Amino acid sequence: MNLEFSDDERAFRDEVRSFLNDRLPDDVARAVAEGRELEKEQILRWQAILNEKGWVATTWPKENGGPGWTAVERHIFSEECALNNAPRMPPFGLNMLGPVLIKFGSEQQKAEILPRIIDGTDWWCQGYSEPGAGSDLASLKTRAVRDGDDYIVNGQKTWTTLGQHANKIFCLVRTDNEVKPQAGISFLLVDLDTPGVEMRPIRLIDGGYEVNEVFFTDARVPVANLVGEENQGWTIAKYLLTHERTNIAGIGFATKDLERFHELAAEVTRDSQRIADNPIYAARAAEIEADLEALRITNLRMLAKTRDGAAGGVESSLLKLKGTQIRQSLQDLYRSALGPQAAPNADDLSDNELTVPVDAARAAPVYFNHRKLSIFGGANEIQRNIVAKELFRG
Amino acid sequence: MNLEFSDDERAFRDEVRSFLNDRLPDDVARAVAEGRELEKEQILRWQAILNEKGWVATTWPKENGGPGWTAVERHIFSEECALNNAPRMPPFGLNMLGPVLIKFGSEQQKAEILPRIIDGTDWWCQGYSEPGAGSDLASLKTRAVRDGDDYIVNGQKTWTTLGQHANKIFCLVRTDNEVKPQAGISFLLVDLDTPGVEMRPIRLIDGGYEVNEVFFTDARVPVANLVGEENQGWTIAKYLLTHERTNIAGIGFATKDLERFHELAAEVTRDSQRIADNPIYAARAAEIEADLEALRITNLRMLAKTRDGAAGGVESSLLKLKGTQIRQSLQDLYRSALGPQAAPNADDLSDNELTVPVDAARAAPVYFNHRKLSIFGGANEIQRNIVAKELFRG
Amino acid sequence: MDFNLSEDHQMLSDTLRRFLADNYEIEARNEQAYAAPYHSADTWEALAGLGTVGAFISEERGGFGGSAEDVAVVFEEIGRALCAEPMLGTLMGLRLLADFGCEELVEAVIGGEARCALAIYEPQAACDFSHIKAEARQEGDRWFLTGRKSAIYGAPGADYVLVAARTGQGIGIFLAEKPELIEAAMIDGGGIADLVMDGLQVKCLSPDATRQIEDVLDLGRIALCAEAVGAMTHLIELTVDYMKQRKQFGREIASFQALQHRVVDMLVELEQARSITIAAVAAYGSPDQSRVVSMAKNLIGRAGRHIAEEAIQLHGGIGMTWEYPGAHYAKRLVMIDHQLGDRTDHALRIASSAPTREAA
Amino acid sequence: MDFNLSEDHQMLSDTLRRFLADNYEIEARNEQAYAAPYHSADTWEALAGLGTVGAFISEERGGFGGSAEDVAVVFEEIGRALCAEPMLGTLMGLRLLADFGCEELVEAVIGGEARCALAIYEPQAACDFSHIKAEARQEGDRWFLTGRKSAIYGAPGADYVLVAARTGQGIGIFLAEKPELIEAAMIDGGGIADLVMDGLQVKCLSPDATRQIEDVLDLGRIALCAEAVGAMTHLIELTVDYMKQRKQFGREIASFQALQHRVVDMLVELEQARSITIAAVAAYGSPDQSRVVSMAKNLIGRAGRHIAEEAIQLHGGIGMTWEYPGAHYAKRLVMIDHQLGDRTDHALRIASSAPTREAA
Repeated sequence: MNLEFSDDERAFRDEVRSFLNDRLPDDVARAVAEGRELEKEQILRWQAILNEKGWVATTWPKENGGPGWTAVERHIFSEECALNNAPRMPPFGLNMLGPVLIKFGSEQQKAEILPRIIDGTDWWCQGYSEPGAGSDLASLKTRAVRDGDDYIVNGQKTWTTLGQHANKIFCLVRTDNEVKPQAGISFLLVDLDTPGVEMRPIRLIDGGYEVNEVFFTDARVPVANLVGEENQGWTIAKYLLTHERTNIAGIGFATKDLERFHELAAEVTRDSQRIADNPIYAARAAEIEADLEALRITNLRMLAKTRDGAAGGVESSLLKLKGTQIRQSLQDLYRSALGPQAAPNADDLSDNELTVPVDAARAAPVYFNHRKLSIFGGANEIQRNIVAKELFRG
Repeated sequence: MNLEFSDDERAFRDEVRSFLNDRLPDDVARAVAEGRELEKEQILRWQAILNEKGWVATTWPKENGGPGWTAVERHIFSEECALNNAPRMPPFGLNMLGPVLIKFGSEQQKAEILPRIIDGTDWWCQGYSEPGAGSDLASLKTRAVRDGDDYIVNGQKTWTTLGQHANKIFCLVRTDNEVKPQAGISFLLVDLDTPGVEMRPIRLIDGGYEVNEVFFTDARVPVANLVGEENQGWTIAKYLLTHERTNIAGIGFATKDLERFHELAAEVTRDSQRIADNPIYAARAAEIEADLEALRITNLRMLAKTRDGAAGGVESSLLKLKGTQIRQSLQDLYRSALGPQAAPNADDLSDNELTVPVDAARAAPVYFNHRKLSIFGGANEIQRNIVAKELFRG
Repeated sequence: MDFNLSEDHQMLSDTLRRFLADNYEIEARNEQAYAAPYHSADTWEALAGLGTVGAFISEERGGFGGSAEDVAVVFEEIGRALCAEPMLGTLMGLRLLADFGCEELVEAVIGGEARCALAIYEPQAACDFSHIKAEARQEGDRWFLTGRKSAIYGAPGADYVLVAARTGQGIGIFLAEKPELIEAAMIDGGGIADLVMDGLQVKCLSPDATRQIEDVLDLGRIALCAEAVGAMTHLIELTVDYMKQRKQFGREIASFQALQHRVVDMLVELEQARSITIAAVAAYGSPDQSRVVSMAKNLIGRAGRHIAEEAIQLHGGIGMTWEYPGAHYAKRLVMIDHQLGDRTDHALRIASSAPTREAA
Repeated sequence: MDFNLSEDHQMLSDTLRRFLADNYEIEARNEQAYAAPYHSADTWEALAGLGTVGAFISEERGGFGGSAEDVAVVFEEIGRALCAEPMLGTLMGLRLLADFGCEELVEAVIGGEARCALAIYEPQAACDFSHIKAEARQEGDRWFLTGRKSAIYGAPGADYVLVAARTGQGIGIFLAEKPELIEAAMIDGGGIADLVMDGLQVKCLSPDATRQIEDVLDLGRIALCAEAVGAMTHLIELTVDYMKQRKQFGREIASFQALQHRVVDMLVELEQARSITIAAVAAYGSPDQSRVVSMAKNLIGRAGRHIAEEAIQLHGGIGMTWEYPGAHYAKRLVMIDHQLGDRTDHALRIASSAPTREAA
């Protein structure tokens, strides 16, 4: 048994650290630290910097323009990014569509689309969920009816994250109503400027804007935009969902959040006592810290299994469950510890007017926003169903 | 809105208090305080004292030998008993069979059986659960087959509480296999010295002996021992289960447990700090105390509803759920607070050898024993099903 | 023992409920509650006209209520409708105005012509106001205050702010007319402000109001508990309705046992929250007041967060959206724990107070 | 990064698992574990013969192991089989005997010819041994101890008890041969004792063993964590098997979603428990040792209780019975939190220790 990274891996981590240290723009790191949505420009600026280094498409093989990293290297990279307040790159092109095209796309699709994902020319978004089909994806209703060399698409998608920045969307659409639900689904690429496609913002509980609805009304999409075969969409969708689960435990984010809590607790006093000196907060933080340390190891254990080819859906469900619980507990702790100072909306106030640092003052909206972690990306109840199915099998 | 008892009710409470103060034997109160099972002799001795006062069959009408109390008076009586370490009288004859006979029994059954319950001549026990039929009572398998003026009974009952002290058992038995499960059940009274009836002890997790298995092998029971009609058992069983739920919240027990915790916390030190001065234990106790204070009011609200004829199964399920959670939390707190001193089996040691009072030293077995609260008497999962059914009705 | 509302309270409750149901739309609420002045002057006037504010003050002091039960009846409806009007600050300020004989102001506030708010806490004083640092300095008849107050609920747009500050005699209460404030919306809607004072000239209502402040804070806590009970009741209704209607995998999600059991646990917490609020109302004015009020505020803090988080989770994505009313109820329930002392503050208050041995 | 056992460890683990599966019946265990001398001399001899005790000591000191991983491998199997043999006291006592050069005794203990136990704690000293009050007095070459020690695990029947007591130099370690003990079973089986000393004559192993005691307690905690992981693993297996087989309302209870989700949460806790134990093993000997060991003991305390309570509940009545093996596993899991500092003790230890900035 050996928990240490190899010498090569440690060298790699040092390289990532110094790269982030040298190149991550201050304004980007600050926005991440304060729990704000980034401007599109900030993300693209950072993507361009990563691209110079060849570090954009972290999950892709070398021949497709990726860095060809091992699972451990990818893990190290994403943890270091989180710890240094580097933004998580939007995964829709890089971790979802990219791997799908590499596996199922035509040569032409690969040649045309993959480079534009890497260099930021295209910003892809996701058209999976529908108002009536959340966790139950197979019940989706958006139809694509063949008409010559086109499909005519009608329906509605929702929870389209960062769709406001996108120019393209990949969708699951129903191309056959006669067969059982899973069998009649196809995977289709759509230009967002196609007539009949409309994107509307959904404002979230914290007032932020990160998801959208997308409406399709007789939108004409070339048949050439199909990925794989017609009605092969379910297979592709499942493949994609596996890839979505990279970095699902969110250890880096949680580590950073815990660090922020400790900084706050050392500084802020309530009723003349430092939060850090209140044994109740101290013990809660200590227990979350123990949970996080355990999850760090759980994650490495799963990573080792992946490396050895043995990890499956159950493992990523377990990581998602505990990872989201820990991150939500941390936000709850952070928000609670602030007491009355968490109440005012920090955006109404200048730095001068605030009595705590702005990232602390934004504790409550960030807490509310993080409630999404146990809902989006396969609700935690679905993850429990997945594990239970495996556990009680046979 | 008014939470106060009436003058009459307060006078009644004072009467109960002084009675308990004067008449409750020390050895009985001590055994209750230490969380031990009582000797049969102790229970009967206390029953005889209560009987002098006419306070044995607290739920029965005056004409049947009860005190004719209101729901509020019954509540006051049972709370005061708990607070003063008076034992809970075994409910099998008094709160289960008694009300059943009063409602469904023949005049002869009432005249013969009820007085013997009150004066302690008969000790009844319960034959409801079976190894394959716990929460799912309707699936019971014990058969009673008519043979002239007798039934021949075969089968097995389990979780028969205090059966070791009993001379009689009331049973649910299957008298018709042809109809749907609920319709073929009858309610039968059986002498435990009937040939073919055998009682075997079940030892519980804490080492204590309070429940039994009862085996029936071709036991002959007179048809005259049927209560109500043949195959009317399900109706009777449901009626009985409603009565079992008297005092289901266990407020008095919890209040007493909390008091004991505070005594312990004020006295015992760990690593040179009094438990009471450790904010983590203090806050945990405070939160349970708040829960208990709330439940005390919830219980009174339900009691007022009962008085007004409006309370139903949902209310008693809610009381059972929260009441058992609170009592279990208290036992957990008590056990945890003792630290290493909870580890030795107190029964192996003399008072001299113990470093804490014996009731404190027995914290761990009492904690384990109390795990039964959320299982016996309708598991908490069943209570949740009952409430959910009502909540999502229609 | 009687848990029914009196006829008068039932009428007050019905009137308010009907008014808010007919006139207080959640969309308009959200427009008003999150942008200055963080409430609607029209709604405020109408609520005052219904006697809502007067219910906070006894008849001999010019109101038509004044008991803790009056306060709880009003705030439960405020909570049920998620009303973001500045009720809490008004309640607490008004009670102190009445305590210190400001009859004209009391009349004006009850009538809705003037609004007041109360500045007790400071950035470093979160629940226990003995940590107040703001100081009052007397020069002849004139008083001047220095220090920073925060968590002044409902202050934006108020005509008067009552300010607590140290004097030689204890903690006094002072009246500031339309002081300059640092204003913001609360995360869950409604106005809040800080007040930075550097020799602000004020009127002295009392040089030692410690007892009255203690009392008004406890009453404010009872108000928050009642508000939470109203909000929880509605949020659970929304959740149950949604679960009956929403389908996944071809079934109503209401039919999934794992979800059902979680709703039952929410319901248990609601019943407990309602009960402890009743207990706090009953204890108000008794020697157990502060202890039972702390129990209530502690339990409400836990139950509110639990119900809010579960409600969002059981709704799934829709519960995360600004557009869905339940999301705002959830926010309010979580943020109530940040007002007038939270779960932890009150647990420690309970622990440090000995119970008064019941003799009722 | 490699989470597989080495070949040697795999062999040790397999050997122990096979031996206990074939020779250690739960019924016999319960007979032995709850009545004096609270274990079986035969089993002990056999376990020692398999090299189990020797695995606690390095080769240069006469054993054939000695790393934290050796200890964890042994204790995980002890936990899986719910073995009530006095392993913990032996581990801790033996390590100190080796630390202070008692070569003959070390050899005898490893060979199973002698048994030892360790007396650190006192009724008032539960986790932090700086609160020890027992005192050592020196008269010429002779040492005498006064005070009361408690929580001496595995002491009944032991040949030697190592006792911690204050000296002028710190906390020393002393050797008592077959002292008179106050013996009892533990609630969850196995022997425990108190030792009342009023001038007990002993041999001094070291007048200041503070560092060594600290270290051996951390190793004992790692052992308890590994034991808990073994016990949890088996208890969850029992629970899943029972749920597949038990029917209610005409269905396997394994098919009820509300119950399924609860088992999944138990499984998550098990994975976490396993991980934090791995972390503690890895941190042993590093500057982070005490901090990570406290994390492990804290998490195990929480997870153990959670899994134990849920296992009993999911079994229903049968889980409450002495006859059912799962009940004894549940007791062990709850009671492990009472040994060598509990969840709360260790949470506060974590909080009071600064993390060593990771540089691995």
